[in-house]
Amino acid sequence: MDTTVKRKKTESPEIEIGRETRLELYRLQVELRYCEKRAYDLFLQNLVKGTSHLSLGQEAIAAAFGVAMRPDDWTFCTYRGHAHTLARGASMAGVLGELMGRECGLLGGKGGSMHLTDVTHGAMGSYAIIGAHLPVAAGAAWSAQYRGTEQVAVCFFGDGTTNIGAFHESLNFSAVWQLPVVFVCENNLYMEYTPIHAVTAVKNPAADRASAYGLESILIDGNDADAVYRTAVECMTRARKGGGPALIEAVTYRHSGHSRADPAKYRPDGELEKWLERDPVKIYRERLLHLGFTEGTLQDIEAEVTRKVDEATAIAKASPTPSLDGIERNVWADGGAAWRN
Amino acid sequence: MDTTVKRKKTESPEIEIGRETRLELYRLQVELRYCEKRAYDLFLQNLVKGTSHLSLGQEAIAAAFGVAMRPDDWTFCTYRGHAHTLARGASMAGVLGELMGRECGLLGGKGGSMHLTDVTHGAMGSYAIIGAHLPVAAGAAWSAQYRGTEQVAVCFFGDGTTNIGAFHESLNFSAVWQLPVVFVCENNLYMEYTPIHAVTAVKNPAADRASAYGLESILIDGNDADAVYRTAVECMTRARKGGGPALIEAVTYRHSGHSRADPAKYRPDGELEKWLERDPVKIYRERLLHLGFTEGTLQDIEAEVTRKVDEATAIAKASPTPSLDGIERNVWADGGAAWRN
Amino acid sequence: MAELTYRDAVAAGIAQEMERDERVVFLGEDVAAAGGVFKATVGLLEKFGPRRVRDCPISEQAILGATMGAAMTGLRPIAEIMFSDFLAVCWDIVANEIAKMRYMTNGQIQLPLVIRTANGAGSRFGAQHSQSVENWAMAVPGIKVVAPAFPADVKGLLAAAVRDPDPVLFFEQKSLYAMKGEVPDGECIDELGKANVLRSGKDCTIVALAAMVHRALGAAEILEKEHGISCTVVDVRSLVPLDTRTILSEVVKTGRLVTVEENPRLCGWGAEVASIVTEECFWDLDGPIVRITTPHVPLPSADQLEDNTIPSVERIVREIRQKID
Amino acid sequence: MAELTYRDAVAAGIAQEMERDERVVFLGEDVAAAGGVFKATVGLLEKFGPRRVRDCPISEQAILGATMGAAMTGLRPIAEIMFSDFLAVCWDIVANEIAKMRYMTNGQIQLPLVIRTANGAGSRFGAQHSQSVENWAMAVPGIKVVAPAFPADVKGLLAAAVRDPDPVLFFEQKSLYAMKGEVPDGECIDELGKANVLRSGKDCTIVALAAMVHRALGAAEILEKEHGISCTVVDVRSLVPLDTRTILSEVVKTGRLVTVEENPRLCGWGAEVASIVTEECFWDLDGPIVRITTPHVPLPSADQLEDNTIPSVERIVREIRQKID
Ligand SMILES: Cc1ncc(C[n+]2csc(CCOP(=O)(O)OP(=O)(O)O)c2C)c(N)n1
Ligand SMILES: Cc1ncc(C[n+]2csc(CCOP(=O)(O)OP(=O)(O)O)c2C)c(N)n1
Ligand SMILES: [Mg+2]
Ligand SMILES: [Mg+2]
Repeated sequence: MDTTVKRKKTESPEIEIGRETRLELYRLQVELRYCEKRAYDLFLQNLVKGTSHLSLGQEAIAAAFGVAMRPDDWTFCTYRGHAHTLARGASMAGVLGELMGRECGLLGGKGGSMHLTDVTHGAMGSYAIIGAHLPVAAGAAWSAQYRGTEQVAVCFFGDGTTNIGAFHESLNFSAVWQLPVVFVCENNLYMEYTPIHAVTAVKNPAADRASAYGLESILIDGNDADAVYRTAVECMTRARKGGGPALIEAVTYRHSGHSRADPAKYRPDGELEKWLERDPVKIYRERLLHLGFTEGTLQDIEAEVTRKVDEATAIAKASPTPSLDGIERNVWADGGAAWRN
Repeated sequence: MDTTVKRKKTESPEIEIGRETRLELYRLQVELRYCEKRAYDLFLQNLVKGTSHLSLGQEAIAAAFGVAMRPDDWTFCTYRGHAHTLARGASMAGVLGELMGRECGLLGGKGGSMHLTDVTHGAMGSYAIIGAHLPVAAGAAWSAQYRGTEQVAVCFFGDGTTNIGAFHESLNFSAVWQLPVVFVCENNLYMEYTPIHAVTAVKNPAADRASAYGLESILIDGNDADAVYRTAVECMTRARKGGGPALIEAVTYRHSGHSRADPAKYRPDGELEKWLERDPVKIYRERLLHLGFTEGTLQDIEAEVTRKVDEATAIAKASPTPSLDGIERNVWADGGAAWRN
Repeated sequence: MAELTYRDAVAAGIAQEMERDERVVFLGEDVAAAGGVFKATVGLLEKFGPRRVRDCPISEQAILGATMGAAMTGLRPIAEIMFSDFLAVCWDIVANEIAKMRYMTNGQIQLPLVIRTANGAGSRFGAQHSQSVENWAMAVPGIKVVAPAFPADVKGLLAAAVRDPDPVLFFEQKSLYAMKGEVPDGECIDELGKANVLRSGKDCTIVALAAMVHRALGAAEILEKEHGISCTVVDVRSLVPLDTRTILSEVVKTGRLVTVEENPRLCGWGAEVASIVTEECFWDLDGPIVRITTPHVPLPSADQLEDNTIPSVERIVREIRQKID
Repeated sequence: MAELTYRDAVAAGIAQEMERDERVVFLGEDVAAAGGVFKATVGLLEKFGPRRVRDCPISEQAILGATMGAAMTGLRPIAEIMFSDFLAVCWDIVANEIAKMRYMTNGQIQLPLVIRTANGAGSRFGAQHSQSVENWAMAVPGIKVVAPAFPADVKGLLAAAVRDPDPVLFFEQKSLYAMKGEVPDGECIDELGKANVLRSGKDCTIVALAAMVHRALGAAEILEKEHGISCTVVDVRSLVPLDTRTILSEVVKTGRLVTVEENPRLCGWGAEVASIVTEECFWDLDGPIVRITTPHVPLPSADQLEDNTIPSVERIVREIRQKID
């Protein structure tokens, strides 16, 4: 796969990014980065249960959408969803607590890392079966369209997901119904361990397929938070106004393995190093300095995020394990699990 | 939907169609036409059980492939599969008998109209759940590729089928593995009762999606047996030589309703009439006369086919209903149905 | 009371709920302009318009996924899956997404939705269009499962399903669509999770579902009149929640249980009922539990084969005479 | 005899069959270059090359459809579905196509194929990666269903599955992959449809599957030593075909049956076994049948929650003490 990213024709340089927004983009990327790193440290301390899929290296996408979205918009993400959930404002202690199987977890320990959800912040679930959440996002968009609320559903997924049937059905369905949904393919070049080019008939798994749904082909640099932000604003604005869905391919790279269990030995020599140079947090920091923000401002942000992560960690660590009552709770809306009288 | 068919760029006018082949193309179209008409008469006599989906109006496609295929090639078709199965040489009494639920049926009455299969003639099944047979055809093609036999799998399906997930998965899979499979979308403008354009994001549901799998866009007149024949020969030849899959969209029209239960009232006034003028059998007959075949030759073919259909009908009518023993036979390869000892 | 067919009761139930609640929307393949391939939704498009009654592409995963997404954001959608066999193409959305969402999110997400589907045999459609798959759904925690046998139940249970805050899989029996029955006038609303005792006897309790209810009633009639065997007939109506109280108390009264299932034998709902009964009222049983089911085979299509595969009135009579006495 | 892990027994079984028969090919996601996400197929690519051991896109329908198409045209493919939960995304191919093809075509089409998949809980993966779905498969006529509990059974039953002319769904238990056990040297080939009696007792027959076999054995040990209750333990191994002969004869000997199932309660294989036992050896039963199952809930992910959801040794001991005596 050629990972050079052409500038897409609709990059909307006219979308101005103000200084406050730029700081917020940086702050959020740092927050996602530090929190994922903390999650990783907590594995090493054996405090995280089950699996975990980090977004290290991919933060620009979740952060840019987090900043661009309206509070009442909806996020749908995958098992690799810590960043997307946090980016909507979910409690960090809730996220870390859930990874650790604690009572304070967003899901009270019932969902785990792969199912982070915070409905009050519009994070409408993390879905662990490839492709399943694409039609669900379409359905949320349908409900916004039906009620005329101008909300947008944003749906994140990986390159590998473009080869499953639900991708195809959802894109066609959304296009035909002109739904306000933005599909964001984070192309990090790999499914679990298999390079995407080995299993995909086109070079760009999402962008090269947009035309099959009558959509514009959008291919952007997923490590450039500004590029993602501009594209997000443009696509969401159009969707809100009834212009229908968008499919964005944002090229990026994950710094760590697919999941906790993966040392990522399948990567060719030098690939990681090359991508570390294009680390989104690093790039953005340099850009801000270049734009005249001071080192001090950035360090303040970093220090504040560190504090936040430390605090969240402390809360999560102090939280007890969930009560066993939870096992038979919340299957049904009455709060219980009874299947009989 | 605009039903005018552009000539595709690869129509291969250089593929010569000999006079024998032309007669065979006509004979087969007539056979499929007369047999479907007979099936319809048998419904009216209440002799056909269950549902049936006729190919009246669509015969050119099945016939042209029937003539172009090698005897050891494989056909995979849908519930609308009488024509495709007959075109491979399956017994007509076996087909009509199966529709009538008789012992002489191709499946001994166990499958019915929607599941016609004749493995000895390469008719590898009719599949009644939309999309399911596309990956199965890919698998047969994989087996040909693996064994180096130069067999081709041909898979027929409708326009509506292009919107289901299995379509997408199968096309990508076949393209990546470069499998010798030819996917033939018979675009008859409708799913069951819903016009395809009402539910599809592109104008040509298959041809406009070929590029999503790195394939050439092939759009042909499905009512012109010669055009279909040439395309079939070209795509199959390429596939046999290791050139990978093809996706063909052949535009056509069904003269009757979707199934036996459907009076097809949803069609706009005049649409059927317009398409009856482009009836493939009529067109081809005129072309043959134009090419110097005599009226007598064609009448002989027609008379011979009538005899064949009558004979098959008589055999099927005379055949008894299947023995009830069949109910617990052939679940397993040992011939039985035992799930316990 | 009006006399309605089972199919018209479907349309009437949907219409009643759509009139009542603007959040109720309806989607499926060929359901709007054509009124459904079983003509069970005729007139809805005309009454409620294309914004609320929508035709879909052949994309069952998209249909049920969209249903789920709409339900979690404030609508109360009703989706049609044309034949229950096709649940297999969207089984992930049903079994892994819809059924598990509330639990996994510890109650954050609520899914008030209904999936209607045509279930069962009798139309000579063959193995891919005739299955009874209610046991697939019953095996998955988190989804309610309803299967009415009478037009009045169709309307009342459908309304109850739409108003229920949890996802409901609503199995309509293909072979019953043409059946007529009395349906109460005016608003009609039933309760999920209640079995009905349709006939009381003293020798044996027959528990049946959907089409099999009618065959059980037919058999009970013959057994009583011709063989002096008096049977209770229980119509389960709802598999989840399951009205074990009614079932157990009726079994205790007769001391014998026979289930009549249209599904192939293994892991049918009757197995579950049998296991509950032997676990909880073993000492009240006077003899073996008998399950009358379709043999464990895919369904054949020819008329005589199909008729001899699913349990018939004659077979129910015969098996009960042989085994209960 | 060599000591192998359960996961290595998978690779050994596949390798044995691939060496023997050129028609055997293997496909799945991340199975070749990476050796599988559970490392159960490490070394196969190196041994048999990319023509026979193939990585696939995330396209489960294509994978199983291709498996089916290859099987009907002369190959004997083995497919991997990474987690058994994902069978839901290709359930149509399994339940409607593969399982029904031979029957519908009256025997014209034969499908000698194996679908391997990682099943079950214990890894804190949550509700979408931890299910025990062998009952989904058991409910569908036309597919054989195997679930081994020991490394030797893995190798022998996998070989038997590959050689079987019918489609086999082969459930490997995630929580057992690291377990070690003796595996016979040389060609190893077992027989489908045979249960094993692992321990003989006189008070109660415990019937279990896969991971639950080990817990049943643990419980039987404690019951014997600490509570004087002597249990037979039967490892079912194969749900279809089901070795009812062994199960029934062991139940008759003790007069009591307990099933231990990792699946959620409703319509589990234990229900089927219970219904067979009450139908066929009712008069030999000395008391109620007891089913010990995961409660009918999706699985929670946190360690303590998960551990307290699936049946534990302690719970088996407790329930047997309470209910059998
Ligand atoms: C239907 C299904 N098949 C397979 C898997 C196992 N699986 C989990 S993540 C993954 C790779 C996904 O790749 P991609 O879509 O590129 O997302 P990424 O992990 O790179 O973010 C696979 C195959 C799954 N969860 N669901
Ligand atoms: C998964 C699935 N969904 C729905 C159906 C019901 N159905 C049968 S035929 C059909 C229309 C198919 O249209 P198309 O693919 O254009 O084929 P045509 O019938 O026009 O030949 C539908 C929706 C089905 N058989 N399978
Ligand atoms: Mg990826
Ligand atoms: Mg069509």
